[in-house]
Amino acid sequence: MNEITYAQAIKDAMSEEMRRDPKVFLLGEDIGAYGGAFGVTRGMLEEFGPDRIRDTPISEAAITGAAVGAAMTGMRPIMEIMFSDFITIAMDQLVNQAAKARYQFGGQVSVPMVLRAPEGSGTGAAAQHSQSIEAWILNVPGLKVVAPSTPADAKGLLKASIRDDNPVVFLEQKLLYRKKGPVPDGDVVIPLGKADVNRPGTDISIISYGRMMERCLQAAEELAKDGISAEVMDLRSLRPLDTEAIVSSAIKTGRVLIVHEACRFGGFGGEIAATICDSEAFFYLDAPVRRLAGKDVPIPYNKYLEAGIVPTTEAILAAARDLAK
Amino acid sequence: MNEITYAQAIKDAMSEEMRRDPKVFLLGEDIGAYGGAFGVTRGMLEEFGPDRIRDTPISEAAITGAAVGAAMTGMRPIMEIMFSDFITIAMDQLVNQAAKARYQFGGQVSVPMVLRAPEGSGTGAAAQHSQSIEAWILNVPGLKVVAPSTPADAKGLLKASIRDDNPVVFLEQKLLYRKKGPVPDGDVVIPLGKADVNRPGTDISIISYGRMMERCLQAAEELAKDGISAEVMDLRSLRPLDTEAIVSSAIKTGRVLIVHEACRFGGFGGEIAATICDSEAFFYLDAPVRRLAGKDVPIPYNKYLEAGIVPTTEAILAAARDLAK
Amino acid sequence: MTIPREKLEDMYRKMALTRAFEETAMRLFSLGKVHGTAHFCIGEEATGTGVCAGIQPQDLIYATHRGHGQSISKGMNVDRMMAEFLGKATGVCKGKGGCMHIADVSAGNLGANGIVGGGIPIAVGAALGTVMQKIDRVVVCFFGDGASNEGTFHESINLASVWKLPIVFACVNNCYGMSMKVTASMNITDIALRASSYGIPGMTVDGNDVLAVYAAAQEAREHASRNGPVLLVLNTYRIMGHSKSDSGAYRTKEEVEEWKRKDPLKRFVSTLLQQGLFTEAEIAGIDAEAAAVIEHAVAYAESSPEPSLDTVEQDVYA
Amino acid sequence: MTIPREKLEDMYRKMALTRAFEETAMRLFSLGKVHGTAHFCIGEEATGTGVCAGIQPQDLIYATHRGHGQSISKGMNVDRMMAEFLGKATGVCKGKGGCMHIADVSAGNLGANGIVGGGIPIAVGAALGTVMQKIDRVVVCFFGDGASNEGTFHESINLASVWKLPIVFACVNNCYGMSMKVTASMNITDIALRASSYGIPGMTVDGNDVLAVYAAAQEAREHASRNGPVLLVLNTYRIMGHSKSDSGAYRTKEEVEEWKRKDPLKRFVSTLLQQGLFTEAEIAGIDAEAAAVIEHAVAYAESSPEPSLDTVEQDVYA
Ligand SMILES: Cc1ncc(C[n+]2csc(CCOP(=O)(O)OP(=O)(O)O)c2C)c(N)n1
Ligand SMILES: Cc1ncc(C[n+]2csc(CCOP(=O)(O)OP(=O)(O)O)c2C)c(N)n1
Ligand SMILES: [Mg+2]
Ligand SMILES: [Mg+2]
Repeated sequence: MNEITYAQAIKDAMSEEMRRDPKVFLLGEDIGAYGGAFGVTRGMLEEFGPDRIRDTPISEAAITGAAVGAAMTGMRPIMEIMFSDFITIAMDQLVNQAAKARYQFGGQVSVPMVLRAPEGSGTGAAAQHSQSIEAWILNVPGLKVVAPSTPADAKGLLKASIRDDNPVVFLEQKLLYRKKGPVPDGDVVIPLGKADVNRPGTDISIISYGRMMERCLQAAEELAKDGISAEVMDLRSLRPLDTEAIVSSAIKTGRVLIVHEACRFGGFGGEIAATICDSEAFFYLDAPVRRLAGKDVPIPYNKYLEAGIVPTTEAILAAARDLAK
Repeated sequence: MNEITYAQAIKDAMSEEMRRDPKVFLLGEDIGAYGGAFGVTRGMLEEFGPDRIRDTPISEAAITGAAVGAAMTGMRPIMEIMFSDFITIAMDQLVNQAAKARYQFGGQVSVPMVLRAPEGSGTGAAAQHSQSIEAWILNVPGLKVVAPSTPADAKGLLKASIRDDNPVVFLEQKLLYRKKGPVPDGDVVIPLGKADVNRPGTDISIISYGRMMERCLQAAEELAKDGISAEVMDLRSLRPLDTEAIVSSAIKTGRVLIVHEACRFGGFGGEIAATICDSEAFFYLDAPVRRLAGKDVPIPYNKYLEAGIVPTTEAILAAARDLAK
Repeated sequence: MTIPREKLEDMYRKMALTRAFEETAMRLFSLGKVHGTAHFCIGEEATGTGVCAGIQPQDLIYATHRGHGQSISKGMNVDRMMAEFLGKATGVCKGKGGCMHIADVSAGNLGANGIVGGGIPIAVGAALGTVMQKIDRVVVCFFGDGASNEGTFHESINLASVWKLPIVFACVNNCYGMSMKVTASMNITDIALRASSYGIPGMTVDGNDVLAVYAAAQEAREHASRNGPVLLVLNTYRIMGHSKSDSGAYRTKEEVEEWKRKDPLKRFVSTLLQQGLFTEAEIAGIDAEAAAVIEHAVAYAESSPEPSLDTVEQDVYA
Repeated sequence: MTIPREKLEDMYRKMALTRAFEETAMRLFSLGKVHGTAHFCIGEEATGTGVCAGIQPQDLIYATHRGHGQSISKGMNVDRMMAEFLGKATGVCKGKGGCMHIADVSAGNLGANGIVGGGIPIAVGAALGTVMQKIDRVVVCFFGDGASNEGTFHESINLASVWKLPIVFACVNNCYGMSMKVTASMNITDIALRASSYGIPGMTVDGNDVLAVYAAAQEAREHASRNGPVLLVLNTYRIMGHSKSDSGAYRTKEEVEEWKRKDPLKRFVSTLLQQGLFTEAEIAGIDAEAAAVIEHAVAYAESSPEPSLDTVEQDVYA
């Protein structure tokens, strides 16, 4: 067990998979000598060379399509989109091509590729570099979507994503890159589709993923001081979603608070809430299913405004207290 | 009051607005002599000429950006994307540019444009020409999204969209183009953000929009025979959403069935369900909030498969009966 | 040019088969047997056939929405192709793709695309995979004049050019992108000029002359396999409407008639006859054989079952 | 070339102001007063200044993420620009945009874009609006060498070319797209060659020579206003890192040093001195004035309030 950063865990996962399987390779903008905009791939060019660590021109649609085509013909590309906001430029290739190829060709091909992209605000990069875009691609059958919150999950889930025979969008959390956490040694693969109950509890379920997990856990810590036992669940993988874990937690506690950084309206919290309210758990609910999420605005530049639009630990705490009343 | 088709209603709205306001113009692929892939703009070139009915090369990103730029500098463009699936190609221009310009420039500009695009399956056009994509763009503050189900609504809502000072995505329903309905004479504008209770009822709320409305109304008719009084609500505008109408209907009936054609997982039904379950209506619910939606698969070509993945009248009926039990 | 007789015969057979396939498909449409739409390449057959004849069996193609000729020329089984057209369970895509998504991976056809320009980056990826796996193979990416105005055209060719990938970008310029004349959709008259943006060779050839296309494709393949991408522009004409819903308001009857006179099948036949390589009877024999093959395909497709609704959730994920 | 003295002075003033703005901005960064990142155009000042000097006051520009020089040269108020940089309520975008989204519509600057290539189609739209509203105006769209590999570059120039819109596509080729050398991102050495894909003129000019840029911009504007789009390529070099997070591992110090010697300000100054148009004292005076203006801007920005959280939900919708 080593304490490493989230960025290092991602790099380790890729490097180990590349050593294991010659079909795995990387492509993206400035991932070589530059090491990626967030330094995740630093050093990989030196180890694997320019044939397998492929810097590309600034052409997101072509990069994504190139990954699709390479994947369809025997390779296992890992591509990087520098900021998840730019997935919009590659959206046709991701949504209409990668996600559809297998089905529309009657199972003749598979598309084993990973699209890595960092999301989230907090870096002062404003409206076009700070979004949390998961909801935009979660209504697309054929895609899988993962959003790890710890170095250990990042590593284990990325390994699973690379080995998966489907297109997986791997949403990294910008503000977590420099955070450290324990990561088990060896080849640990965490299957997609399994939520993680980070903290068991009985009075209220706090369901979240990504960067908000830390705040949810802090809030749970505080709640414990009030004698409120909060169960905190990290979804980790958004599609496939661990509905069983969600529903059984809701049944157990009867009170659910959903937290995410992405804007509230039309966000993925809706799917989680709807899943609960159309399940057996409905009959166990003691309170409305509450969503706490980013404000419905583009991300502003000013740091106070920027910080002011995402759920804070205090807001989570207040909502949980209110729910648990 | 005239009986006209949904396509005609859309054309009438555009033509009337173009006669009223010289700043309104159309751009898109094959909207001129061809009259649009679904014939909606047929005849408009003859009336308004090629300066205001602008055929474009096949370049969705440029078309959308051109609309954004023209809108930012004094025009009121209506652009057509031939199939809503192709919005993916223009996604950056729509989501990162049109939706963000006003906010990120501190209110210096507005972007009064309409992006029209038809959605839905049922035409045998398979996975890349049949999707219902609303959920992909509903988590984007700065955009408005409309999806009319009748000729009258299509006309009135399109007029409101054209006069709106924001980017509005106007999602037309392919299979409704040839359907006729009464449309009031004169300049009737239907404000965005108001749901329409097509059929009042007391036992169950059926909430839907777009092509599924017809089936919901048929099901309600059948339910009446069983003595079940269904309230059928057409959301019409998805963003802004008439949450007040949704919540009060749920309070009234205590049972809610949400129906849409788009795939279920991550679909807009989640937002509707979550809105209800995190509102006062929660306390009035007598049953789980149920979602009936498209199967989580790409749209298949074969007509039986294609028909088999969207909610049928029978399925709506069965779900409603089950809920009302 | 000394082309073996079998090669010539094979080329004509593919063109005849394409024509027969499409004429039959149109008949099935008018009989109400087809749900959906289709894009016919009548008048453009020399492009798919000439290109596929000029490449090697191990090469891959990416086809377009107007891809019947490309698919057939690459050696696709027409029974399973017709079955797909009718949406049957025995279709090459199990009835899920339809004619806009015909693919036959076993025959090296990686699939038609419903998104104009959507296949171009994917073809580049296949060429990249080719190089990385050190396979002796070239990828041919078909697309239209209209598609050459999509951003993917630009990004993809640029990417392929900096990586010197073994790929031929085969632009079928049939004078129209749906209703927009190519001269209205761009400000240049020779699409091959666009090659100069990427420092790669551009070639333009008469796309109604199958022998010229064949020769150009051979040359382009040769270049691609050694030195990287080529843009090969095939000038031809779309005789039928864009798809089933086209009233033709955007062009004159005279223009269509003029091009009908340039029919690539007739032209090839007259060359073959003139050069004394084939007799009229032999040509008629090939035509009859094509008709029979397509008749068989229709019988196969019509007698095939509809896919079961149980299969609808299959193949979403691998 | 007989350029009025005031024009020359104005050009040098803009360049000096840009340099002073950026050097100050870097200092503010190192003092920890800036949240976010920034992209500096040191070494490229002649491009923004030369182009903006060559167009008319009513013309519009679309700037890039590396747009300080473009904005200042178009006549932006530096107080409000600095305030935006510091995210203050008095910033030109009320603190919501930051330096990647500087815009000043009143000065004809329709905004910088954080999406590489994202502004190009929008500029085309503004040019379309210009024509449809019969305004005597030209639009200048700035973008980089890297951006010229985005699909939007291709689609936008093509669209502008078929509509013959009054637009100048000004490509600032600073030799790099982040870490990728322009010679690695494309297979050609002169980006202006790409104009030939659209049947429009391409011009290449030494982007470190402000007078050459100015002359080329005048010519390009003239052409654009009468005959439609021009692609104007300005060859220069990025002296600083790509953004605040650049370690420079992808290029040599020698290369940077070589280009430092070609500093466009020094070069312009030596021309002005050589030709006896200005004295050293006069130049020093302009430099001092620029420093004072920027000092004032910093004071203005620093003394301005942070935006209130109450404003965060304003201006999402009109
Ligand atoms: C991205 C996209 N835009 C528009 C369409 C609608 N469409 C289908 S084919 C076509 C014309 C394509 O022209 P071209 O590339 O020249 O091919 P052709 O049809 O002439 O064979 C259009 C506009 C589409 N399928 N995809
Ligand atoms: C669509 C998109 N891709 C990538 C980036 C990240 N990025 C920001 S600037 C830049 C380099 C742009 O190069 P160029 O166009 O030459 O402009 P320069 O930075 O050299 O001024 C990159 C890759 C981005 N902002 N947007
Ligand atoms: Mg064409
Ligand atoms: Mg550059």
